[in-house]
Amino acid sequence: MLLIPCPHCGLREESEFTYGGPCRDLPALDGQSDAGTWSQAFHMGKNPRGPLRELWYHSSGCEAWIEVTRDTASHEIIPGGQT
Amino acid sequence: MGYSAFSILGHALTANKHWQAAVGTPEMRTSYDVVIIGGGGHGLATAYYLAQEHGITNVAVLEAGWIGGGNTARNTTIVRSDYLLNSSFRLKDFALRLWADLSRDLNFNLMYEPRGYVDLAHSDGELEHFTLRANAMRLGGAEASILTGDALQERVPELDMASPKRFPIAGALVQEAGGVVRHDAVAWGFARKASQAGIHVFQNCPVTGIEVRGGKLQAIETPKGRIACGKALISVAGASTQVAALAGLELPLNSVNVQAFVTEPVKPALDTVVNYNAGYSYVSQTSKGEFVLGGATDGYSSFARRGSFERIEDVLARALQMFPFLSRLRLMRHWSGIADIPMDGNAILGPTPVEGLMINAGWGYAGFKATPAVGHQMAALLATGQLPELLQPFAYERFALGAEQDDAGAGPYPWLH
Amino acid sequence: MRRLPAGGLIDRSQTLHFTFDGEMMTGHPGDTLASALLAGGRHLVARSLKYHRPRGIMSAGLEEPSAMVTVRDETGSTPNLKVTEVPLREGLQVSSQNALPSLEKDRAAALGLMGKTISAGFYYKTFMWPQGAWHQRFARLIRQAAGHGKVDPSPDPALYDKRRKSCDVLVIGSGPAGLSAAVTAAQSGATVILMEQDHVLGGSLLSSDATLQGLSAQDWAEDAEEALRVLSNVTVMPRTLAFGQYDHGLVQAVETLPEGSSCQAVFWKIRAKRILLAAGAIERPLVFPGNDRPGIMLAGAVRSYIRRFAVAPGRSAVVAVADPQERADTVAALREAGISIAADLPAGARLLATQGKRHLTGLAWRDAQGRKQRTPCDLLAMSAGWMPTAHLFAQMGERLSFSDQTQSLLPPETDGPLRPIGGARAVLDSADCIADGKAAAHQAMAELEMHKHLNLSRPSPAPASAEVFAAGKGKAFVDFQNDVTRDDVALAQREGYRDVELTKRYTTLGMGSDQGKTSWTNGVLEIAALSGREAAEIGHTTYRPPYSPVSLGALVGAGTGMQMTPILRTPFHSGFEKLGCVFQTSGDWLYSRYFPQPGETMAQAIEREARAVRSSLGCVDMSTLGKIDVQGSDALEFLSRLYCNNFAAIKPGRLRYALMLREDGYVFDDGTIACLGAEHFLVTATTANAGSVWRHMQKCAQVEWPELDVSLTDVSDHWASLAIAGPNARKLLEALGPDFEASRQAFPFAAVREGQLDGLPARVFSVSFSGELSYEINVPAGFAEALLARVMERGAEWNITPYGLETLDVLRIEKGHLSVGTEIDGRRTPGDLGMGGMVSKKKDFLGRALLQRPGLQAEGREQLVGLVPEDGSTIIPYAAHLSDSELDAKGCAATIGHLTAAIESPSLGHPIALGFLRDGRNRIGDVLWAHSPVAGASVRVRVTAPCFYDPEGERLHG
Amino acid sequence: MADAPEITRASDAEGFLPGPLGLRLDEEFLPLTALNAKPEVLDSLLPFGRMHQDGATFLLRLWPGTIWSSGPLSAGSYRAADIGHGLTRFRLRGVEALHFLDHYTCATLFAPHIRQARCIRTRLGGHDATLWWHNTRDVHAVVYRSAAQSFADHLRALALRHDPADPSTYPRPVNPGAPDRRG
Repeated sequence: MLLIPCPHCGLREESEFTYGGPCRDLPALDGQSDAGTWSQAFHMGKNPRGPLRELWYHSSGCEAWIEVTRDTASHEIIPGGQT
Repeated sequence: MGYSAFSILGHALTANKHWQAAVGTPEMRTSYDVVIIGGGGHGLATAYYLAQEHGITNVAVLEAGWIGGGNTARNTTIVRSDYLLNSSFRLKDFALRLWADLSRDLNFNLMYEPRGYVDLAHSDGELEHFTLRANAMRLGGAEASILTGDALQERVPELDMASPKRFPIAGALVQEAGGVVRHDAVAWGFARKASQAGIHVFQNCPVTGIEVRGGKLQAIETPKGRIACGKALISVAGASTQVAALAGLELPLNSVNVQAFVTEPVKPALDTVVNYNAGYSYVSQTSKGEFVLGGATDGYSSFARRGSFERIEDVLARALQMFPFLSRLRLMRHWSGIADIPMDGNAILGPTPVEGLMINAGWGYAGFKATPAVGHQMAALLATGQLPELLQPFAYERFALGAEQDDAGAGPYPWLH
Repeated sequence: MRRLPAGGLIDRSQTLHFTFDGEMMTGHPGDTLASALLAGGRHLVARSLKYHRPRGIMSAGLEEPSAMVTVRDETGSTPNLKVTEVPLREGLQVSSQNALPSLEKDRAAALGLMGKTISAGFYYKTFMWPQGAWHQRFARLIRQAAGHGKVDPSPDPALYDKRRKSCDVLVIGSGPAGLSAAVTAAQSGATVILMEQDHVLGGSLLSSDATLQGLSAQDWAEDAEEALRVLSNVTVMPRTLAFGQYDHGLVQAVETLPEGSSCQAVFWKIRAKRILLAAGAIERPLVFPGNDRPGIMLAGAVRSYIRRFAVAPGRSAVVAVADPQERADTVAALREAGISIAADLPAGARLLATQGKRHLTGLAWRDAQGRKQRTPCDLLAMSAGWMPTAHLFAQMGERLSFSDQTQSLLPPETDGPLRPIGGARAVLDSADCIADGKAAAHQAMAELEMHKHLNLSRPSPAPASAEVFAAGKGKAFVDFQNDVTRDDVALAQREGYRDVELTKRYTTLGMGSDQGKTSWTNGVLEIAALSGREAAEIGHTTYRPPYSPVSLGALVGAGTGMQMTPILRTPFHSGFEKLGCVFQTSGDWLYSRYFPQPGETMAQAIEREARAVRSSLGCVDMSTLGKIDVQGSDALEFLSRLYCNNFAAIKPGRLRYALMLREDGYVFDDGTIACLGAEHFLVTATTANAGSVWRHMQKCAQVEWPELDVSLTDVSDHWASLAIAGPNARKLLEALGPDFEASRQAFPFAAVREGQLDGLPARVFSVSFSGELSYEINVPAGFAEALLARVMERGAEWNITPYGLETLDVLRIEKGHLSVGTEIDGRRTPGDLGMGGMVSKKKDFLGRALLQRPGLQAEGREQLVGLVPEDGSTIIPYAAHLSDSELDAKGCAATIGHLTAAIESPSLGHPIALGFLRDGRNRIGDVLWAHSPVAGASVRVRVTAPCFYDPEGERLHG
Repeated sequence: MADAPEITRASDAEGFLPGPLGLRLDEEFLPLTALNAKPEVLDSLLPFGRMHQDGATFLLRLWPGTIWSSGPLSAGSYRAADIGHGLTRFRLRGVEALHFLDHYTCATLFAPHIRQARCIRTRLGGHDATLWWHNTRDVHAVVYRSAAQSFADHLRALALRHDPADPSTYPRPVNPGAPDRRG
């Protein structure tokens, strides 16, 4: 049971959150990007055994989407989120 | 030296001194025809079928830990093929047919027990969807039935259908050929037969590098030495991303923790395998007497082989809805596996952009049931270079092409499958 | 009777009665089942799992490998309880397990004669012939022999609970180290929880004759407990087993409540900043032939039964204790109990064999000079040393390392949240433990900035005794519960199962309910000796929670029956109950299914309800839809990026159907967008996707497009929504609100108006799922009952009929409308659903790019079609698959699609179905097969367009 | 036209919960409006994680971009959305009230910053619950209206499972000398 640092509410239990998956830098909705660029950005990678920038939604708290950097092997949450 | 009641008697007279090692400690050659990365059930099955079906024995299996120590040792031993998508159903049904004869083929008792797999539906609407699945199975040549009311109660007398529960039991899809197989024995049985055929199985031998030049596989590096080879298979489940990266390959999957647990062993009290579908909880009793239970994943990327205990509480709460007497038993041990789940929840099988390098990944927490079929088909691909029809729907490129195989329709969110 | 005349922490003024296999026995409060059995002279309590060898009580704690029984009390019977972990209670009915016909005469004991034929892994090497034999014959036999106790099939009436608590310092274990740490931390102001799995505090102090700070061990323990009792920042929790350590300083435990409590057990989740593991150490048995007979006990257990429980576990004892100091203490204890010392084995003695069928009668051994001795005795106190109970520490994955100095697996120094102290890091002397507890507590307090750093020194782990015993040839048990012998470990090494994890799985060493507490150190030493490797090289298997088995009932707590997960009710629930509604659970909701008249079946009710809506007037609850209030200058831009169809020109008062795609281009959800003002919209989502759409919208607003000025509010529960549908719907609306301007011109289809309806503030949407003229009347949820009453009252003129979601489903199928789960099943593109035309070509939106992938634009994809029976009347079986060919001899057929719905249409008078068909829209008019082997039916069907009823949609305008 | 109709309650919660702890659970309608604006705008009205009661006006800010407001609204550049009917306000009263809830909430109600703010949004028995209290014996608990009956039934089941004699369930008398750090 992770303790997730919500920037607003402080450290809270994992069961108050809903997982949003790894952060992905998706192409902007500018009508230009094609399927190939999108598929590479959206489908591939982002499965490190180590620090991962990811999104959590504080569904039972402040209802904010927060970004966390967590080591996927030790579950240690890295403050400040440098990777 | 075969295994049989007679060989047991003979060896007992000589205090079991002369049993041969099932898996030896061979010397590593500098090149092999085929290198299989990953000594779990899938990798060892592929090795066995390379020798058995194609006479290819200049093969090395490289296992980072101990054989069968990954997801093969961590699943809840259930085998079945009750899938709606034709692609998933045909591959897993082929496996179910192979399980029936495998103990004899391997001369190793895998303890395949077709006790029946009972998948509970909790509303008429859900039962209608299960009927779709049962019909797909029947039309594909497998046996499946829909049971409701008294017929279901007779089939699973231990199931509590009467008392008020959060999600009532409307009926079930039943696959009688589904059941359980002793998971450890699968790895050992394949390893022993492959070793007897001259295939080299190396334990405590992680892969540290994959040499690719000109888009073509050249060699595999290990702490025990460099192996030149033209053909290799990546079959490492939860570590797929990390091993594929050694060859410069990206994969469309996330590794997610999935938990299972057992109770203390008791006398037989449940003969079938039963799954609760309002949030998974699959329950069966091993031949050693423990109830083994499992559920869905922990729902976030993880390699820690450790998860939140709340998942176990969810699985238990649902198990008690089905079998209230379980509340008297006690939890003996819980563990985790690393489920590599692709963006459509289905496996990634076949060639990769690197010539000669094949991939068997993305089985998530549904790979054990398919072990012999994956081994058989992957061996055919490695031996002949032709992509078998059963593997074609699971191509590496299917996400770029838009040909996903999404059984549950849960979408491009691995942690939801 | 073996009860000593005086002493022991038992209440001799009270006698408790219990039965063991029907035999009446007695004990006192303070006894465990084990001490009471031994007091009654009963040693044989169980039969071993595989060889059915007679087994007694070897230990005095949770490490007990063999003495497991079934205990029946007022709540029913519980199997596999260790006699050492059950506090004695009045009226317990205890029975032995796994022995037929009786404990004394167990037929299966004959298995012992099969000797080496049933050694480790034999079942992998046989039972393979003929095919299927394992399942049909052998498995049944093996399963009957396996497992210990039986499960009581009756439901468990006991109540359980699940609670949370947090504190600064959690101390696990109340021996010398635990008590000292708890007192130190508490007195410097930390909030402290002291947890002890026994029902009294003190741990090893309860059977120690040491003098500590001038006091006897028991008095020192009492003083420490009193010091804690007076402090308000301390919670002492006896009978509480800390069974697992989890991420970020979470320890989970199960507290067994005393008799007569409102709960049988409470499952605790404790968050602590620092956790001090003072769980002590477990004594290591000797491995020698016949080391498993009743009467062979760990030396520490012998001392405990004598000093804590005032029980003499035998009359004449052999002492085989490696450590000289412990040997002397054991001899002293035996003398205190008047037990004669038959032999005090010198270092280097070789234990050859034991005699005695159901109880130890003698030991054969060789002394240091090699002379053979035969010593009659009925008690053997053995000890090869101590193993730190660092399980909770190791559960988080950090490895323990084998120390040659202590001859045990030691935890490394650590600064993590949980730290072993005292016996758990092999500090064995009581005084050293007190010092270790104090120093560790100070260190923790200093780290929490609640105390200045004192850097008190920590006593070092106690070296193991250099003196060891040797063993002869023969069946020497390494794991008592699973009957794993030294020869089994040798066989595993020989057959290639050399890794410690493979040895464990092949032999089942350490896989019993004691999880190898008394067998793993011996296991590692045996593997090392047999394979010629150093013990430190062998490593150890993974430590997994729970430390000791915990009740599944406690782990579920109050989440049973209807309370398993929250259930949601709509604002019309009680109103509908009065109208005789039948409800159905689906997902989170309890929703209205149908409204039977007396004596009506569901099918008849549905047919009546559907006819009423088509011909006159009905009302249905739509409150479960997700409703999101969207405001802001960029509200329209926000929605246009989220939904794939074009509604840029929407005006206040107008409403549009809208389709939302996932990032990968497949359809996610559908709903409506109502424009309430230039910068104000009300968006609906389907019931099934309401939660995920809300989170998806919040993610887009907060993370993907923070630059947009938009505010979202979930108002799903604020509005009760009752749809009135049918040709007379407008008349009812006008009756409800004379000044509401419900005329066709003022309030056309696909519009939204706000106003007063019969005194209720309402917002009405002219939108239709059933295909009839329909208005969804939304009022604040508190006025739902009032609205329903007025609608039923005024609607009577048109014989208004309340209908449920079964009928709504029939009506929407007749219209070919989509439903989540059947048509919107997460695998369809807009084109597949016949909505390709809606997808905007002018704007970009979520899913646009990946929708362009070749597979999603390919010809021949499965498309939504309608189907009718070729002969116009045969029932189309639901959940059938579509095929161009009839069934072959084996009943198989290649399929090209499947049905998503199939009903007898009340409005059209014949069966209709919806389904996906490969290249469907190009096959309108074709005739195919619909196969349902489950229904035993194959029906010829003709492909039609999906909408069967009022395809032009005139009825919508009324 | 009839005057505004009476608002029907969402649950049958009224009076004492079963079990020995002597807790009352009553449902009392609370008109609420959600005020949405950029966080920095709302900061001037009320900092995050705080509540404010002044006469009939009650403000609660447990969301960066939203304030719940009850009673007369002060002017301000925010967007309002009425949410009062979508939320059910319970009042749990009794000596153990806050301590009883603290056993079951995901977040600790006695953490220093929570004890000071006296308001929190967390999860209790699978329900999203917004809690605030002026003293620990009278706690306001707000859940979604559709879950109100389920929440009330759940509190009843939990209250049954307590013993007056169980020391771990209620705060012990404070030892005069003990430092003010009650767990």
